[in-house]
Amino acid sequence: MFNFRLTPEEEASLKLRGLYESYGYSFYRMKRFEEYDFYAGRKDFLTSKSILTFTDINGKLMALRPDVTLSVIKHTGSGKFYYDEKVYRVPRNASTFHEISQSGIECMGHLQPSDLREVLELAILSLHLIADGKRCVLDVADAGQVSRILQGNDDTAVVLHCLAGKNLHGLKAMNAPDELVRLAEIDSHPENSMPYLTTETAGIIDGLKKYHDELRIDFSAVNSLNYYNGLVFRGFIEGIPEAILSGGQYDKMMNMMGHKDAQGIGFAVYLDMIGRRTLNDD
Amino acid sequence: MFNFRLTPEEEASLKLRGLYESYGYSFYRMKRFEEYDFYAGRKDFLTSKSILTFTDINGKLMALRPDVTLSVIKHTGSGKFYYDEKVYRVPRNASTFHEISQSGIECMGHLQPSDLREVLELAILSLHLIADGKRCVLDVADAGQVSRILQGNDDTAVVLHCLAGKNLHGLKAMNAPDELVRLAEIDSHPENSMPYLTTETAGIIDGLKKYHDELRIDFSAVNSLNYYNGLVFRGFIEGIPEAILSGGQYDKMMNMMGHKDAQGIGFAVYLDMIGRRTLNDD
Amino acid sequence: MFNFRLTPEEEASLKLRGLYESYGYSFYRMKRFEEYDFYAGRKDFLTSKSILTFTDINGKLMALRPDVTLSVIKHTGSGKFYYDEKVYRVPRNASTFHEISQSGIECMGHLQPSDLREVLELAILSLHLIADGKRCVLDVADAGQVSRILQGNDDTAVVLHCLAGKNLHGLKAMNAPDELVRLAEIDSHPENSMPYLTTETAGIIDGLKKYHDELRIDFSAVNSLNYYNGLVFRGFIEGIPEAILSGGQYDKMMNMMGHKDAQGIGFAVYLDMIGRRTLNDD
Amino acid sequence: MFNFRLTPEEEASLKLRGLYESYGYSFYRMKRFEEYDFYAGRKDFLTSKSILTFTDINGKLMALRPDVTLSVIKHTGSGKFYYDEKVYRVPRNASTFHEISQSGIECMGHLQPSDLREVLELAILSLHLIADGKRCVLDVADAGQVSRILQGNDDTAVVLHCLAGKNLHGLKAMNAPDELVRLAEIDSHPENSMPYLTTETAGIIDGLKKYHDELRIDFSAVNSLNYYNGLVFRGFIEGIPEAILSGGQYDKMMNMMGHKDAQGIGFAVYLDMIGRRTLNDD
Amino acid sequence: MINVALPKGRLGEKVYGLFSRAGYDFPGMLEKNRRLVFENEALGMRCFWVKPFDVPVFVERGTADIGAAGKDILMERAPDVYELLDLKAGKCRMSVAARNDYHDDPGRVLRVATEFPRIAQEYYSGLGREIDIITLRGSLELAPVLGLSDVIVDIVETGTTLRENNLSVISDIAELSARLIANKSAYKFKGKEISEIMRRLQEVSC
Amino acid sequence: MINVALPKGRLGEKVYGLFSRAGYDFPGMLEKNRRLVFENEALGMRCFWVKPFDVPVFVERGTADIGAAGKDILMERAPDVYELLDLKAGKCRMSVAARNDYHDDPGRVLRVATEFPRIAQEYYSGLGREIDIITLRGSLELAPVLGLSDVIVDIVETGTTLRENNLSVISDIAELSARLIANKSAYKFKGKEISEIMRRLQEVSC
Amino acid sequence: MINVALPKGRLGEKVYGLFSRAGYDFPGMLEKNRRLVFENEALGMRCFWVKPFDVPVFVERGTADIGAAGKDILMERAPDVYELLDLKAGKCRMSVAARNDYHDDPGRVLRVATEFPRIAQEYYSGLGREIDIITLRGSLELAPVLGLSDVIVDIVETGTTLRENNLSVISDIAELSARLIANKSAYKFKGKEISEIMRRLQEVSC
Amino acid sequence: MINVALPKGRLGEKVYGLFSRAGYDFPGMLEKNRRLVFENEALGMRCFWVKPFDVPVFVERGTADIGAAGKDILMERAPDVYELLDLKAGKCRMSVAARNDYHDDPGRVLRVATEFPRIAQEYYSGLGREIDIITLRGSLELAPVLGLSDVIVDIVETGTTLRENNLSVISDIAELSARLIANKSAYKFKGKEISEIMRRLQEVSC
Repeated sequence: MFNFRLTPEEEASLKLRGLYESYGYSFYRMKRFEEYDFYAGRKDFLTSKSILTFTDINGKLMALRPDVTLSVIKHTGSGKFYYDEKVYRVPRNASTFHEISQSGIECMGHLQPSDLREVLELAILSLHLIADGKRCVLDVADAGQVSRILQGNDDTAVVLHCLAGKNLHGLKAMNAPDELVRLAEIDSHPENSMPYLTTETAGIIDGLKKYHDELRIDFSAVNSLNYYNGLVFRGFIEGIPEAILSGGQYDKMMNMMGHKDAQGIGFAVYLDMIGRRTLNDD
Repeated sequence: MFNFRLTPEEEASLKLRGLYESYGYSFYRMKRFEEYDFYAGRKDFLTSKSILTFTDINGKLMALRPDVTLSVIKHTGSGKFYYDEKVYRVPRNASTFHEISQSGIECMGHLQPSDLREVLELAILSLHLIADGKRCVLDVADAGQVSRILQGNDDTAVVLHCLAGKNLHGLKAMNAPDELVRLAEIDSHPENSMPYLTTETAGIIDGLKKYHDELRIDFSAVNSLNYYNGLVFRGFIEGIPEAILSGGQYDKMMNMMGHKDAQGIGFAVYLDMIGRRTLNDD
Repeated sequence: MFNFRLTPEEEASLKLRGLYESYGYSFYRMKRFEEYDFYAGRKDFLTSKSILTFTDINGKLMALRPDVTLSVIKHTGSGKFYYDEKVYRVPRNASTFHEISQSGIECMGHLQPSDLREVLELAILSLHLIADGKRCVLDVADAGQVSRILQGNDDTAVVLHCLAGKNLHGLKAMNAPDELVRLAEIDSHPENSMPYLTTETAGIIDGLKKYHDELRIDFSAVNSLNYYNGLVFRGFIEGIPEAILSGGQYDKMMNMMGHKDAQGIGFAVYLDMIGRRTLNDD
Repeated sequence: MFNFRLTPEEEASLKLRGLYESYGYSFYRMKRFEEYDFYAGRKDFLTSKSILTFTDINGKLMALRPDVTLSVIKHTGSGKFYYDEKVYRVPRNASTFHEISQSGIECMGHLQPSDLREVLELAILSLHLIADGKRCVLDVADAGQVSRILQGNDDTAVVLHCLAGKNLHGLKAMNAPDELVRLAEIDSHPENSMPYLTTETAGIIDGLKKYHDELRIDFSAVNSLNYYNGLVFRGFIEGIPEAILSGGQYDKMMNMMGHKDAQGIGFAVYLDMIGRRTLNDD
Repeated sequence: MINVALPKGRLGEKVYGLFSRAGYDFPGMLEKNRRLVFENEALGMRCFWVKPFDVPVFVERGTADIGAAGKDILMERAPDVYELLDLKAGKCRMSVAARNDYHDDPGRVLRVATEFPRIAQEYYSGLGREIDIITLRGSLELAPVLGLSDVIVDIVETGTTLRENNLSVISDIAELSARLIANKSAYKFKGKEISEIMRRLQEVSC
Repeated sequence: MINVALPKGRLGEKVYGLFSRAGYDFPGMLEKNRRLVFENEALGMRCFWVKPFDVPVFVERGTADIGAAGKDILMERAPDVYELLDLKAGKCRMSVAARNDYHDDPGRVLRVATEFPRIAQEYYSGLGREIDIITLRGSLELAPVLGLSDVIVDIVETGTTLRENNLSVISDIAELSARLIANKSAYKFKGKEISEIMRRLQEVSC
Repeated sequence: MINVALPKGRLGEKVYGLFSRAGYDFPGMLEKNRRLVFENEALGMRCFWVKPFDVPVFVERGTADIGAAGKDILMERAPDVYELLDLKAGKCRMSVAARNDYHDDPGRVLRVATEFPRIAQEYYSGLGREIDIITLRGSLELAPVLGLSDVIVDIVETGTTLRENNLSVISDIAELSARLIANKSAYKFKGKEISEIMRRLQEVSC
Repeated sequence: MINVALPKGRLGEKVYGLFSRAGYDFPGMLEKNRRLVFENEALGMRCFWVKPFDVPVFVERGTADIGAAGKDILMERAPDVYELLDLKAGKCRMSVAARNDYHDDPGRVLRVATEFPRIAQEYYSGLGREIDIITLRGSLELAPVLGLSDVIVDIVETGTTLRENNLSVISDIAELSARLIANKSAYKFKGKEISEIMRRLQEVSC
């Protein structure tokens, strides 16, 4: 159809759109900017704390979308959607805002285990599409287990920071619950870690057998507990220094935003990282 | 290649990219935002005066691109480029900033008449690509002639306003030069208007014979003289209430931005207008 | 001390500072700007919803103080303070931000009825200082009573809007509690309205006998119940179309900001209104 | 009149107002904020390049006054005015905007040498008022001389930077005109430096004999030549590490802002520095 | 001296009718003439006609102590005044209307024509719907008929005009009628007089 | 099919007079009725009344191909349209007026009441004067009379109303009259028809 | 190939000591020479010295797979890496110190000199105290001694330097020591090798 | 009392050499000890070592009246001080270097590693080139060698280190050496003493 070259990012994003449509996800395009206050109260749901704000000519303080998920929830609330947008963030170690291509999917409503499994599968297939030959890995964890262990714990923030950093000495130093330390120590291969998971989660993972070589049960994938419950996951590609895919189950956020007894799960793919290979092995 | 539906805007922009590449234009992508002051001093080069500003985390006052041409000039200065970007403007009659898909080309360097003809041709072909069966028209004028007539004139601003508005009574009321009034009155069909044009311009128009039914010599296309000299043009599609294409020759701007004795010409296509049909004829 | 003329606003603000110091209030000066988010979550505590925001050179989204009380609470938490600052607001019917001189006091800690009485007295004396011969009036109400009546009421917002507008037909139309309607109808002279007040409030009002001609018990002074409990009041001066003084008791806000079982009460004087006389009687 | 303590800054500003009024200067208060673009094109007239910008509710990009002089020129254009305002700047080595008390005077119109002398005298008297016993010094230079020497010089910017830094080795390294080097080397005591000055300037300095111990002829006081011609000066107080007073003659700026053949001179006092003593001598 | 602002037009004349029935007459008010202010020394009152949309401006700024305004205008302007009385005159509704054949597509930004942008904005924000507002001064029905907008937010009395142009009400936003409003400060210092006017108007209204 | 938007009211009726003298008649246009759109099959034209302030909106957005609007409204709205003809109807001026006894104090922010905020703002920016605008829909003369504003920026025809209220013109801003405007895109594709209309209107106007 | 970044200086040498005790030797590492990268083919490892503050940069960006950094620097830089092991080397504290004769005035903005602005800022924000930070690269003690700042936030080992300059610790912020960190992505694909290194270092550290 | 700030390290020692040759000795300055401030009563001078990057901070804020700093640091910090004298010590250049095999692609954003972000930014802005800066504290050569950056902006003395790592200078930015700087206010009130020091240093430097 097009007699010309696309940029790697563009090609990836178009391939992903094809993948998501083939799974019955429909295209979601953001129509307008959201007010800053819409994000202000939900900052720890965002991957980056810096939000590009501007005042519109009607005097409203607006934000240039740091994230798409929140808008999808606000404006739809149920269904299967995928998007392909520019978002605005300050990448780690950068000193200015960047315009970043991001694709992703959101699956909302009364979710069945099959829905969760499908989303995990799509996460892995997304990695395949862009890995372009390189190895890839999807870390999966269950935020729900962590919440249960930590409920009523005062140092939750610090504990989570250690957990995300695989900082066992830190956890022990602050006498974190043994049950949590065990999760932090898990051997990450699905087969070996199954026993530590809830039956639901185990069931879902079990249903993804053919991907087990690329799946890791790794609780360092758990960050905030304020919005995520259930599954959380991060995708990595060899040679790319950061996670290029990130997602999870955000039933709590669904409820906070007025979609009572509905669940939600989704993930984002950070297309700008495709270029970011490190040379340290040549 | 893609087993899914693109939005009309996306499809148009991809088609246009195909067209421009086939004419040897290479893709230009904006890498960063520009500082606001970069645009501040050149506001009358911009189609919309409102610029979306934000302060970056390094404290610099930045602008979300209201325009792409200025950046292409600044960062390249010569060559043939096309772009396909989102720009940020307050559309007429809107009360908020919108994110608008814009495609366009810039042709810079030591330009030959053939380059100018090519750009006009690409403007017409761009209209064909998106008109989707509807009739289209390209208004062309020569800003250089107007400058020559108006040099030293104190009311230039007002005169231009009348010219752009086909406001002959206004022009006469303020005793605008007869020569200008004549240009304002021109019968717009190329054949009949040739005699009023400079030989260079006439030559170029003559070279576009096969498009003469869609070409109009119409001096209401002239707006600012500060940056545009030579050719200026606007493209219209039946049923779309505003010009959907706008361009011109900006040698002066080239020089002001340090590219001495180089010329430049280009145009932008406002893809967001594709949706904006009026119903007044059904 | 000064051989020169001060502006009426300056003179008023200096006189007020003298008054407040003589009552043992100490001067509070704002040292820095607060982050916007500090105000964002507390907007209905502010008299104007528009906040002048800017991004600091460290990338933080800041606000130009729309209000001083919140900062006094945050940075002190107990004690008697008065201030004399410029605040930044969009006055009603204006289309731009204005820099407005505002004076005021805050009295925080374990408050006694005598403290509350003192603050009301200072409100009246402040009006005297700036009324410059004209008549003045202080409307007083008890937000606590209203909360008790409305607790669990779904239309609280609408009811309060009617209450603030003396909109009895509105209240009746929506079947507001009779007890509330009665408060809305109260004859405002202290003597006659005493019976409708709580004993505490009645006690305080009683202690201000010598000001009874200028005191009105008027429940239209109650606006938000989210932060104010107990006393709320508004001061008017003949010929000035809006309230020039506004205050109340904000124990809830004290608690929300971490000062458990402490109370707070204070008021602000809008000095810019001194100029705003209406001519309709000359 | 006031039975209470003022802050040192407040006291200084009120004293200065007394001084200026006694010399026939009238009070100027800024009524509104200026648009950012008003300052954007004149940044090198400002002592600090960072301007606090915000977008007003009418969509205009505004600035919180970084400077008062420009507004006085714009809104008056002739007469003797003094002001006492808060300005907004990022102090050197700070990482946020600060609200700074600034007083100053502007004397505009058809100026006589006596006017210039008076302004220099007021600068010295202002230093006395706030020095509070400490020694003070006023550096004076003639930007006009420097312009004449440097006209047509390509490295003006670099040369001025060296001049402001007393960087003689730099000046010599770049072969700056001997005449300029001589000015940079001048022995700063008025008596000895007279011969190097123009007769006008010499005359003015001569008229200030009684202050000669506090006057220095020092060409490092010259910074920008774009706006300042004629006299420029900086005031220092022992123990305060930076200049606390800064001023000069800005005829060029007057003309650029449309006040043809009018002159202007004035200075600003940075009251926030009063607190900034260094302890290195106790 | 009590200053009264009344809205020009049919609604205003109805309201003036109430005033005179209540004993507040202002000679010349109803005649065609160029006078602006009509004073009644005896009553110590002064009355003037202003455009319906301007009544809240005059009252809020204290140029008028009291005035009469339609609820629609009070909702749109949201002035900081007291709304003392429902004068019951000029009853109608604020509604959303569209072509009879109109079908909404939630995925698109809705084009809304109206004379009341604030009311429209608040109504649709409540529904979480994104809209583009086209502000017009009147003849709203033309907008959907000629395809300028998808829907209109406008005042509907009988609905005849809508019917005749194949438009119909999709939903109602509010009940409207004329209200007596007062400047807050004026109410403090001219309370007695204003209450008396209220009392008398109440008797005659309904 | 050419769509024509005419302004309701006296000016519009004058303009319609020109149209009919020029041979463009729309049966029923002048009757009191609820119809919105008046079509003349033979001419292939359609005509409708809209509020004067709305004409530019209909034309700029292409809902109307041409329309007639007062210069005051074109200055205030600054629509992106062609201004093809001065219809010479409804001549008057845009002026600044104040009480006869008014004395300006340049040190103060000037309070300006007007129905044309943009025109007022641009006029005073040109003078470098800071102002507060009070936007009203009409009865401007009341503003200075009752002390709501210092001056007004408004349309002045004979000036009688001003005189009778002890107001007088301080300065003039512009000459006004009705203009024929056209949508730019429509002009490209219906140019012949529009030019013919221009030609005929020109003959009858003046 | 595993890339290891070690911090130049005393701490780094201690850490390298652990590495070699654990069997990871890089010939030439401790010699004075201009080489930048020291490779051990046999081990399939490569090692290089970088400035302590830069270790997190090399590891986070994947230029190094693992590295050793002081906790102070990890707190200041907050890199997105795994903190795998406490190497126990270079134990000390992050503290606030001031002149012995210093008395705080809560009403003033506190002047804080430090090499760790982020740590200082977070500490004082927690206390709700407004501060001005003076960022220095070292010789912090001079700041309070010469009156450049009121207090300092700095690393304290024995405290002797403080004592000798009449300074004393006001409060402690954190316990510090060297940590083994790893790039998150590298850990996914070189997990086995990295775990082995961890295991061996654990045995020798402490 | 004149306060002098000298930069720790090789450059500082060279400069101190000049001071003592010029007759300004501070007993103990060169010994390894914990003292911070070295006073010479006789001279009425006080001297202290600070990190090279901190010298401008101490002088600009008046904690030191004068100091010695490399031109690189003065360019990076751009302090508001007097630069009185070129001490000629520690001559070298600020340069851009890259791998010998490096080829630039103007279409990409250039990754620049440096200890001098401001100098790098200004240099490339001058060229209109967009860059990403990676700020490091030292061992810059590692950046291009390990692919962390495309080029480095760094101080080059002999260039040997570069050569040995297959790096080479692409372009030079500036000539560097140590400079004597003074606080502007101090210069006003301690001018005589400072001039004398200048004079004597000038004799011995070069």
